[in-house]
Amino acid sequence: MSRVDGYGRIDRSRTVTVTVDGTAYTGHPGDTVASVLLAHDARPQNTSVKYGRPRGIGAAWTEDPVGLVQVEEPFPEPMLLAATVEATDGLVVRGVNGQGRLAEVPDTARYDRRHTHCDVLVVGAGPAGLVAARTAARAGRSVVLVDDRPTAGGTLTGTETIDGRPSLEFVADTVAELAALGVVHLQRTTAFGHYDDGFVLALERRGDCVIEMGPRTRQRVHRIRAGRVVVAAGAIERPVVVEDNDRPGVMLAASARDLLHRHGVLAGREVVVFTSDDAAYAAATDLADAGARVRVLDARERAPQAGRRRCEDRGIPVETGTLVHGTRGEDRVTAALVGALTSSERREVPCDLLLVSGGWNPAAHLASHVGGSLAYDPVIGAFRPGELPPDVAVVGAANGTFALADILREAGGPDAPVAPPEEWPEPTLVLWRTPGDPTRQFVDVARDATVADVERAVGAGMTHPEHVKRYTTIGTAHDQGKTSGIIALGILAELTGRPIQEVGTTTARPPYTPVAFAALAGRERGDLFDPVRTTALHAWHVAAGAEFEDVGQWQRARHYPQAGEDMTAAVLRECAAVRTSVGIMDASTLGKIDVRGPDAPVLLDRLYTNLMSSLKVGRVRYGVMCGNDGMVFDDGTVLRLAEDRYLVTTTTGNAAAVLDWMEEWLQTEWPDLRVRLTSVTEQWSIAAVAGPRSRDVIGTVFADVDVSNEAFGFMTWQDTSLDGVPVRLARISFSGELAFEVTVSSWYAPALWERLVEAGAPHGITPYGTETMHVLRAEKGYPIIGQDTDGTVSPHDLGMAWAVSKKKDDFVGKRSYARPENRNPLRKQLVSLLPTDGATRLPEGSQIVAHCDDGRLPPAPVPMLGHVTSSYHSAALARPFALALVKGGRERLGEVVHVPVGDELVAARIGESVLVDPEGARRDG
Amino acid sequence: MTAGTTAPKPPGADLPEHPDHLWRDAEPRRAYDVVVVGGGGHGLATAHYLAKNHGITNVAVLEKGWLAGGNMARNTTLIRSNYLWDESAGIYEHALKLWEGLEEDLDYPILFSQRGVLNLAHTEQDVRDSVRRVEANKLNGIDAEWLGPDEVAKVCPIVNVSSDIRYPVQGATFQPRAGIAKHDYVAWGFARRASEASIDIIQDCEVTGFVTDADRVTGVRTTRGTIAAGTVALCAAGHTSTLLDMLGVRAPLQSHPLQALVSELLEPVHPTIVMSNAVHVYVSQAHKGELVMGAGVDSYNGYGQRGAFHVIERQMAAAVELFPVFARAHLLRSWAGIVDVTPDASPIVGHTPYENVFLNCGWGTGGFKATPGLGWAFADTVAHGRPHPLVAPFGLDRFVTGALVDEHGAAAVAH
Amino acid sequence: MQLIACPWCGPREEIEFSYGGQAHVAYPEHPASLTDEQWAHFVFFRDNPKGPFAERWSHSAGCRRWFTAVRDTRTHRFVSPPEMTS
Amino acid sequence: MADRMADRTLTPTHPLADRRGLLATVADETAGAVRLELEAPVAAVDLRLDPRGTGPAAVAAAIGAALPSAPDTWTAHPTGAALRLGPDEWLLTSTAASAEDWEFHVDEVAAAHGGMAVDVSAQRTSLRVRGAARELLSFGCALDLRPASFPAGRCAQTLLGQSGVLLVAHDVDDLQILVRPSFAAYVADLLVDAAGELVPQPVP
Repeated sequence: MSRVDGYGRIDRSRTVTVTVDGTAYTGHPGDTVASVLLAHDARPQNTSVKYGRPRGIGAAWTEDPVGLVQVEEPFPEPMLLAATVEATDGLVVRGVNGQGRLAEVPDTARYDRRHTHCDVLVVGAGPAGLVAARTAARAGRSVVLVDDRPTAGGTLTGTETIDGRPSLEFVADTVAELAALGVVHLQRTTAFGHYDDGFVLALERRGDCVIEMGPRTRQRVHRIRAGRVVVAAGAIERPVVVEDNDRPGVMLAASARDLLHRHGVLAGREVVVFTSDDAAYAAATDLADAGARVRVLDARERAPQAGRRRCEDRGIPVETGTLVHGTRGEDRVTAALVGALTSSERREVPCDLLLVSGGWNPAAHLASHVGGSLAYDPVIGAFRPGELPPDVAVVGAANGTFALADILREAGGPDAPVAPPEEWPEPTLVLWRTPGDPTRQFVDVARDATVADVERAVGAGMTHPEHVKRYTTIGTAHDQGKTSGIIALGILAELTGRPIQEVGTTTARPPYTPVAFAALAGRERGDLFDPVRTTALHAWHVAAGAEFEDVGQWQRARHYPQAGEDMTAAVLRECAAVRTSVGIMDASTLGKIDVRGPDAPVLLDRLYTNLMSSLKVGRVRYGVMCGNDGMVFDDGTVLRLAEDRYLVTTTTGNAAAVLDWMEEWLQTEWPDLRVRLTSVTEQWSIAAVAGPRSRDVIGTVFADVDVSNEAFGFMTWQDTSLDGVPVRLARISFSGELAFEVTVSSWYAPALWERLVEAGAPHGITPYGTETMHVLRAEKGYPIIGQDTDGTVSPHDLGMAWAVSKKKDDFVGKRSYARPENRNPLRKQLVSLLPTDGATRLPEGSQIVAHCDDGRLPPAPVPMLGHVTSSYHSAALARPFALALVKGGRERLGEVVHVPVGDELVAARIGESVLVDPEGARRDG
Repeated sequence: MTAGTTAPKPPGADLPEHPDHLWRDAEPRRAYDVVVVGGGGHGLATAHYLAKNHGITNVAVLEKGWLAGGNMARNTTLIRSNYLWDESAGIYEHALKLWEGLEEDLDYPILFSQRGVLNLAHTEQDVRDSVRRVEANKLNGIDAEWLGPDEVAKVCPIVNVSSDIRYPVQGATFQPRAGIAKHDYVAWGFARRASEASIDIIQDCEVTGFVTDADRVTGVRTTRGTIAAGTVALCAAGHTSTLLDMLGVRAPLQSHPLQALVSELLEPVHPTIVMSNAVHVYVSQAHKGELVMGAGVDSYNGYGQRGAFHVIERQMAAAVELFPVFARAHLLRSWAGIVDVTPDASPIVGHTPYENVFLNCGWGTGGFKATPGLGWAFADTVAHGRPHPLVAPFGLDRFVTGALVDEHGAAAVAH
Repeated sequence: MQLIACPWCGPREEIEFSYGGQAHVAYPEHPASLTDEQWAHFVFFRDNPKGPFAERWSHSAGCRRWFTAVRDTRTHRFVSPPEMTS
Repeated sequence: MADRMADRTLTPTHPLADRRGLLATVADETAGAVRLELEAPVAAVDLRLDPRGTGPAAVAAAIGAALPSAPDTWTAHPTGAALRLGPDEWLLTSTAASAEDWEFHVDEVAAAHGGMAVDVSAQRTSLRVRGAARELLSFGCALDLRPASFPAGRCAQTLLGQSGVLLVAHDVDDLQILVRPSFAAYVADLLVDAAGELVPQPVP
């Protein structure tokens, strides 16, 4: 056991058991998997990704390049760091060999996001962040403070003094003050991405430890919009690359200190501290105080006076001008290979822990995400923030300010607490590696990438860091090069003989640390992935046993199968009912736009291909809308309600797009037009009552309306009321049959629908769905926009030249019809296809080829004539039929073409697109 | 170096070693027969085929930053040829055939892996469009099948084909020959071949203007001096408009951010490529084990190589919806490229008003997969001074005549 | 994800807006009198600058008003306050 | 049969009738932290008027209260509320008039001043969130809902999850959500789901 009494912020009164690689270990609340393992002198059974070498724990937090574990229980989660996984009872993890494993079952845990707004967001609750938050909160700002560790204080260990008190007392007092000031303070919350305008994403780990979460979410993404973002994320210690530095037992110096003070764990008994920086002296003395035998090897010619003195007080030998060249050992370090700076001699210094420290890299990633520049500072051997976007600040170690007294001052200004100044600090010696065999000097331990790999990259002709990164994979692992990135640049600079500032850098990208997909999905799963839109009549359809189809976000009743019916049977039955008696369909999803104002006719004349100004009040006209390119964009009926008022209907899928399109023209192109548009899609529900008996049904329900053909002609509308509720009736048919559309406020739609169904009962009124509607309209050759068109089809191609006004000087799209391609006789045109066998239903989407004498396809590429856009069994025709877009189709009427269906070539005859009642006799009943 | 144990081979052990020499970082000379502007995949492939197929080697490839550091370094490496229209199928299938022999041609392990692509259909209209595309592909000699949900699950067992998701999978088109390749290696392979052919690859050389003489361009002004050019081949993707502005030429291009992301390394779970337009996500698992994903373009023009996070959040929601096992995979890194999109979602290749300047742009999200095919055809175009038949349908004049190749109508398949 | 200052509603999340591309492209007065090329330029060709770009936006999830604004396409930042179009 | 029908009246159906019970559970589940209630349908018109003309004053006179002039604000009038939706657009509700009378009445006034009113009574339905309303909405709405930023008297058309909504601030702990009926079930389900976060947790 390497647990040390008197150290650590763990709860020793309770124990937890975690299982790592099949062995159960006891730890305490407050431990991580890494600290539990180190407390038992153990490590995860990791192997490296390329060479399969053993890997241990390399650091105490997210910068660890090696200590990866796979969580198996309570739920599999891949590639987490032992140093960041909190030890909870029953946790089962194992070491990984470079790849994680996903669960085979869905994750039932809940995730969410929450929006937060504040004046100031402070990232990091170390000394800099706490003081920055305190200063802002005292000034009356609304403050959010996030920090990724379980407790505030950052790297403070308790040995420091702030405002004359032990540092952790200062931390506790400050946390209490922040709470009193109303600061939203979130620990275990990692700010992982920073976007424009103060937008920061932070992942809160709320309950990895709690097995029974109830309805609460396991992780939450806070979407924080801050007036000002203060990055106080600290710094990441930089190692020095030596031979075999990937061996378990090599660790960052500050991490060993962190493990001691946070978890009461001594990571080694025989410790060599190899440093080129002052901070590691504190690690040396703290570990010695806790019982380790420590030796300090300082690469610099001079050791810091205070540090040396404190070492001497404890009997810690300090050798200056001395380098560690490598490590010895099998599965873990047993000795460091040591030599003087000026000598080639090597000696082995036995140890079970080699601590390395080559200085500190500011963790300014969040400033970089949003475009902040970085500038290399040769004094600290690292990049520090340069030019920052407005309302972004970086303070403390993240800004390259490493001395506690300076950090506090920088973060707090005149209000700052004080700490004793550093005594005689020695400048950092910037040292990327020591002399040694480059094939065994690991630059990125996570990727098994060595100095030799960098050498090969340079030898291959690469000079840019991005190339070297991609050639060697340095910096691409789970840690995204938190410790290796700068060293790779330093070594690249060395190898190419350039100063590091000329080498350039790679770019920090979100996220700062990995984030689970599910956390980013948040609540948008299952039914909440995307809204299910339903009409006012939905409950009726459900009760009637409807099958639904997704049309955009809408769910529309597709058909209403009766017992034993498949869709084909149900649709044949529904079609027959409409053609022979009466059916009823919910058409409420049609888009509806109230177009009002003196210039309403002008607007519609410009946007529809046909004339709408000539439409008389009380009448209805079918209209086609095209884009500037002249291709059909939408269609629908237009009711003229008054001289200055129309009701425009659109297709279901295009309702929003058409309104947007009309608003765009109106607001940006013709703002002088006195017209206003109002969406009334959901204001009005529509029941389509269709079939020869529809007149009876409507006449029964609306007894005071004269529904005769003479009084109520085709393509006219009338207002009436039912029990005092206004109702609009319109004779509009999408089936060719006598039909009425009944429009009522959606409040009353279910009640009115029931009345219609009741009144239709004597005629066997049959509810029908979208599939039947599609068949009926196809029998009449009416196209469905988006099914029989694909954005490349003009009204002329659809055989709707009649809907394209020749009287108007212009309308949107008109000019495009004069383009050469629009006059191409081989444009595809909408026609019908009747399979000559009278039996085959051609699959929709099938391609059409020219007649082949031998009944076989020629070798590819086979010229295609067009494709089948719609295809159905027809009850009325007692055979299958199809609509198709065929090159020069209207010139080919009567021709037989072929359609590959599976391995067969099915012959089909081209015909007019209208197959049922071409003379239009049925529409008047 | 040996493994400490006899455990199974680590996942990174079999990745190929790179050659010891890739390319020569050249100093610009004063004049070249052909100056290729843009050292991405298309520029390098064009250079390679100029040398290989046409013996033209007095060529410079000018790159404003680091070689292949634009969209080539940022794309999600999907390769497929199952496009709807004959014109698109022609160029992409030609590319796919070249991909199938590219490792040999380049003598470089580009990790081309033909693992197939599923394009999922979630609505009735998706199904129609899918069948239409499959049937067209077949007649064009492109491998394509329509699969029902059960067959989808056989090809990719982790796809949720149950009917209780918001937009149930109704089926998918499947192109078995589709695949992925390692984007950097592809670029480096072309660069290496071009460099071997003594073509000059010039990095950190940004074009700042053109020297013109009536309807000819005689030279290219760069941050490293003016370079005389017999012919200029523009392969600058998202930056094309900037170059055309210098020439006073207009093209219907808009540059948008397009984001992509990767997970950490994972044990193999995803054997193929899955794309879904309806829920906006596409995923493959790369050789080392990371999930590589992308979504739709950000809506507005942007050269910032940054996109909005809500696009990624939405994509993650779609991914977890379609692949429940991805729930605890982790987003490791996200980034953005700049894609140049055209009104009909098809590229623009061919003549410009300058007789010796040829244009290649507007590939949107399709650039990577076309790389060898475009390079092959564009080199031929440059060498002969007229559009190769495979790229002829993609001339700038189609926007005037109306003969568009509209790939976002029925096919509506991005990437 | 940016905040976009709707001239009516004030700053809102980018996701509430739809993009309308280049501003100030007027519908031709007499389309019929244009050549095919001129018409094609109106229909399909838009500027694509790397730098300040005057463009149109609609606050589609809010007040539904269209407005124009100048944004720098390199930084994605708005460089002039948005203005209502009508 | 026709006679039998004439005896009846058409009964309106609330778009969230089938969610009523579910919404009611939230108050219990959250120990009263938040309450979700359906509101009775009211008459509503979309009023379009030139804000600089004489119309606003005329409408104000007719409804008995001034129209709100600041963007994204609302005011009460004797029988309902007036919400400013856009530069020339208001939503005017009334609990007293029928939908068609309200349209007729407001339109008549507006038309005389070049404006218009369109019946949109059934175009939206209303949910009331009381208690920790702002906290609940923060799970799906990116708008700054802090009381200082969104005080009583403010309204906003924005997004809640994937749905467009019109939010109305009545008080610090009292918000109203107007939503299209077709999206209402989604919004209700989203809020109920998020309300799980306000369920008191046992102290471990």
